[in-house]
Amino acid sequence: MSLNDIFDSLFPAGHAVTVANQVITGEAMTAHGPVAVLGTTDAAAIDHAMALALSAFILDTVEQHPGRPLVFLVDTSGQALSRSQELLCLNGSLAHLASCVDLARRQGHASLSLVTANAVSGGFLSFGLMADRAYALADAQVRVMDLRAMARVTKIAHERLVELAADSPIFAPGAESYVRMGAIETIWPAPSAGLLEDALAAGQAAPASDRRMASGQERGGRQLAAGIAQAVGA
Amino acid sequence: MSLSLTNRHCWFEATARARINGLLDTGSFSEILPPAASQPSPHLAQLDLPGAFDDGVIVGYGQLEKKPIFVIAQEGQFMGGAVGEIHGAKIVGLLRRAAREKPAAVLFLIDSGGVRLHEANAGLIAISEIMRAVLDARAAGVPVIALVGGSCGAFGGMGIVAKLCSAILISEEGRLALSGPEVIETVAGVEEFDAKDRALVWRVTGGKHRYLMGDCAMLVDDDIAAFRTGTTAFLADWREPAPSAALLRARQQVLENRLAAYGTLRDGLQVWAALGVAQPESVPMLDRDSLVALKEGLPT
Amino acid sequence: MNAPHHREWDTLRQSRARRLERAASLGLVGKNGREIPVDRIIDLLEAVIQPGDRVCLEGNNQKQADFLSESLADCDPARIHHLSMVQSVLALPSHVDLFERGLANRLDFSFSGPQGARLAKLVQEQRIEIGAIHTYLELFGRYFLDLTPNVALIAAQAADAEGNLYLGPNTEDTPAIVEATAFKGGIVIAQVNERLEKLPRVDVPADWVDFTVLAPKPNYIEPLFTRDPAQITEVQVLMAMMAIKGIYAEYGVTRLNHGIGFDTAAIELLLPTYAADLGLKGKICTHWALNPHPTLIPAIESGFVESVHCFGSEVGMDAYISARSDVFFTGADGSMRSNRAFSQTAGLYACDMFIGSTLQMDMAGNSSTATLGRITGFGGAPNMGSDPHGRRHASPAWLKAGREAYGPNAIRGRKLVVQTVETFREHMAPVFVEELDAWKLQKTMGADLPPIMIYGDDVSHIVTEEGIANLLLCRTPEEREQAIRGVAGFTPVGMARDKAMVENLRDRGIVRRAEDLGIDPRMATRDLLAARSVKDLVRWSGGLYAPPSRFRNW
Amino acid sequence: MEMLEFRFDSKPGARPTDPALCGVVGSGNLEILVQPSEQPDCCQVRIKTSARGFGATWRAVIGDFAASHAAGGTAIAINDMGATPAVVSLRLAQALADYQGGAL
Repeated sequence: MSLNDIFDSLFPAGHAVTVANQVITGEAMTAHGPVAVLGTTDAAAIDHAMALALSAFILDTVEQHPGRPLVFLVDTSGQALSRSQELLCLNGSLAHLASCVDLARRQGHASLSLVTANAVSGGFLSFGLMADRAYALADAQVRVMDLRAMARVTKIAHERLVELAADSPIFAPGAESYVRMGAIETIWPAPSAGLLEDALAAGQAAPASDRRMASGQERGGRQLAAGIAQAVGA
Repeated sequence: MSLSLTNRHCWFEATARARINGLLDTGSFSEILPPAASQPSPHLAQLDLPGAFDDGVIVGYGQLEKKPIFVIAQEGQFMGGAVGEIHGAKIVGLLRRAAREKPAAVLFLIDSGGVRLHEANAGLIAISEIMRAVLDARAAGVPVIALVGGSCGAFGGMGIVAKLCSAILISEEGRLALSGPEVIETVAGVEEFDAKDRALVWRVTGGKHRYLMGDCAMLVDDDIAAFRTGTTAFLADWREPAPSAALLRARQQVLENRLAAYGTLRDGLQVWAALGVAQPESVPMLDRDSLVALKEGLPT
Repeated sequence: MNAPHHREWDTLRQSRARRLERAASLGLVGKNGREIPVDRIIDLLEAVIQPGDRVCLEGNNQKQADFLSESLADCDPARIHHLSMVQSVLALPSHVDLFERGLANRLDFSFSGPQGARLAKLVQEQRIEIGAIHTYLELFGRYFLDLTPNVALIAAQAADAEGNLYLGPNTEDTPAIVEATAFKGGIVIAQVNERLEKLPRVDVPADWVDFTVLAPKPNYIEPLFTRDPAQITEVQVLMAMMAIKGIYAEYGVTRLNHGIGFDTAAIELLLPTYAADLGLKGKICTHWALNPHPTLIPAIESGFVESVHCFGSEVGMDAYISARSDVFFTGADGSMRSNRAFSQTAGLYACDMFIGSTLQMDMAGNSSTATLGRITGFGGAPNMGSDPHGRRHASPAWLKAGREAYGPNAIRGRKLVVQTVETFREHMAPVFVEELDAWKLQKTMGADLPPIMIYGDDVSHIVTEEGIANLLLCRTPEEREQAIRGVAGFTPVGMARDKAMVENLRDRGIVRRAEDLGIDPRMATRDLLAARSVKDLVRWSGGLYAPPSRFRNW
Repeated sequence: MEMLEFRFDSKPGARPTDPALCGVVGSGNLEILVQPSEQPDCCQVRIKTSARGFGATWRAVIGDFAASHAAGGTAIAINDMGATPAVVSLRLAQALADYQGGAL
């Protein structure tokens, strides 16, 4: 499905979105009013320029459109892998992007992210997972690393990982695991204006606190974290 | 040369527990969920690996110069300090408690390669939760100070977390980055990044470079007492600002200027020359005080 | 009486003249001194080397005539073949290429290092005939007896227009090789890193050298003696404490050689701290036959060390050595002069102690670093680690050891030969074994003898984390065996000890535990190390030591 | 991974109430947690180790420790990442001393 098809499905009431350097920015109309639309496409490997383009757009929205919801479209293969990127502290630009998402939340902008194709590690952390709620399309790839690479790094047999992945959302790649772990709300069979409107409504009704641990426990995917955090926090 | 060298307790090779003991007022530390009250990660056991009672992170509270302080200390020697489910939940729990109880600061002793691959999804989500919890604590007015100087540095998601803290205190040995040099070498080739060229690795990711670039607030000697002195001095002058668009706008401008000015460079030596350092090749051998003096003398 | 048999007495000189003529006929006389253009090197080698020649290829565990070795391997095997190679070390891939490409078929050497597995394969395929595996001194000795080279290919730092050579701090084996070749009708070809108008000093005079060639890149030097203090373990600290207190102090060891492992690096780094606290400064470790170990810097700076003579140099140490000329042997130009043959002689005859580590030791105390499927050879350790019967001069340490070994009326002293090992290596491989792998290796390689590095009857002490065994005081083979088992820890052979007999040996001071020496094992922390990182070493050196990039974390 | 459990007679030692932890589960290293137990003349040890097949060696190392130290009244838990017997012995001595509050 092309990016424009996704836009058309999500925002039948109209959208004005541009894509430059794999970065999506723009606005769209929904039943809940105008929303800011931003994100990345074509499995972007997030670099400084992309992160700063996204953060600038968030700051513009905060300054010019107080309270306007943010809709992130996530398609990232992770972070750019190069020496020059690291030389300028790529983690710093990703942290800056995350701070901007967080600021928007504090200033009353509800946010949600939709994984349209890929959501991998650093790229996912910096904006997709910073939104109030995350969703994924049915065929989206959500992961830290595929099992073959994981087998190489951890020196655990690939067959063993495959076997365990069958019923362990702790490390099994896939959006379904992230639902069970509490990080993704639901999986959408296809991009849909109705599902988006439900999600926007849920976002405006619910508090903006981080409820992922509790969700993970309720859904049975992450059974330790909530209790431990509670024990430490008490 | 004096024997004082032999009396230093270097941060780089100390355990997380030794770092806490040397950092806080003597005997003031209380651990939350201590080893005797904990179980190792069942996810590691499922993969046939022995875990650690504390899952590689120690959380608790104590005092620094008699002020109440919360502490998180990652153990780099256990699985590279990587974040798994229990490890991450302990950190999140402490940060949430800090937002509520408002200690003078949270000291976050980062020594981690990022996500623990054996618990990859749990680790990634935990780091996301840590990111939000750090920002929540700061928004509640509690400074969160990252101390980086361990053998694993602050990489991957923990590199992002470090940069979300109020400030980073780093030693020359400390490293701060997103992808590890080995990962870049594996994917992009040895010409892109020779991970075995350790001097190069430090020129790109090391404490001196990050300090010269302004990514870290303070450079301290690789010594537990120096981290204590530096933290105390930093906190004395620091007032945690409320989150604001103005601050992030200013930061945005700095980052954009920097990208425009240095975006094509590939080695710390080039950046330092561009910053106005007269003899960049001398930087790696400068001691801490000389480097701080050098930075203070740079054109701004 | 018959008429004298007619014989020509200068065939070597004639052969040499013919070789030089062949080179000259190709235009390779060189008007610029003896300089040969780099792109003519193969022409030169094919002109001066003949089938069946004995060729010495310089190279050791540090510097390598790598360009000449690669060039020789690129020569036409139809023109050059059946070479007998003589060389200290078989270390570079091109060394083995010579045999695989059919240029050479016989090898006399000392040490093989990283090419040990390829070498073993060639031997098993009978594509290489090994004359013998030597120690350095034996091989150098044979250069002057029955293995004199026809052609020597050597490495130098610089040449001047006349062909004089400057060898730099890594003199190493060059003088021995050149002397044997140049004075027995041979041809000497040197690769040089640079050409200078005026050399800092002349190490080899021009008329001992026939040709020089400017190598495309400087000869490779391995930083073999750099041990990162960060990797020294608490157990190695404990063993170092026991060795210092139980051996160095008790015998008053002043003249010595150390192996290159982390065990002995730990001892070097405890001298300014633990040994100084024991009041041993000036009483031990004053004179060394040793490469310039970076880990010796703190002891030098603390005033422990009076003199160090070196086999070779070490990457990054040149400026430090030059600035410490009271300690190191340096030329009038300021740079170091090393010499492997002389330093080995010092290690054999002038040292009171050798201490090093090993991979395996049997119940007779024989030790070996051989592993199955690899031929590694010996280097210098067997000379250092042996009691030379030719020694006549006395020293307190030598006399004390002699009296322990042979009784109060001993007519000779005894060198201290100490092996220091943790009872298990990584992956729980026991160091102490009933039978060395060397025996199996001997069978599979069809060798005359098993490759034993240090013979058990030369060993005086064994240090492990469990304690020290003094083999000098053992009076029967059974006692020796139980003394070894008594420090072999929880290895199978250690657990098979006769407990009563070991306790008896302990009562007699033959086996000593840490507590018998007044050492609390819990004191053994890395805090005792005078330097805990390479950067600490740089600090101790006042910034003079410049470690290679791979050892830095700044 | 292998789990092992041993009990050895050992002279009763000081019986503090606070547990002590020594070492880190890093490569070639281990952590040792010492806690009070009910049996004053016995040392109980539970081990999780990454290296399989060294039960006999562990038995010998722990047995030697129990015989040469006053470790009675302790329950010891170990997480091991391939430490050699030398490291295990050293760490056990350190852990017991930390537990009993003995200064060096």
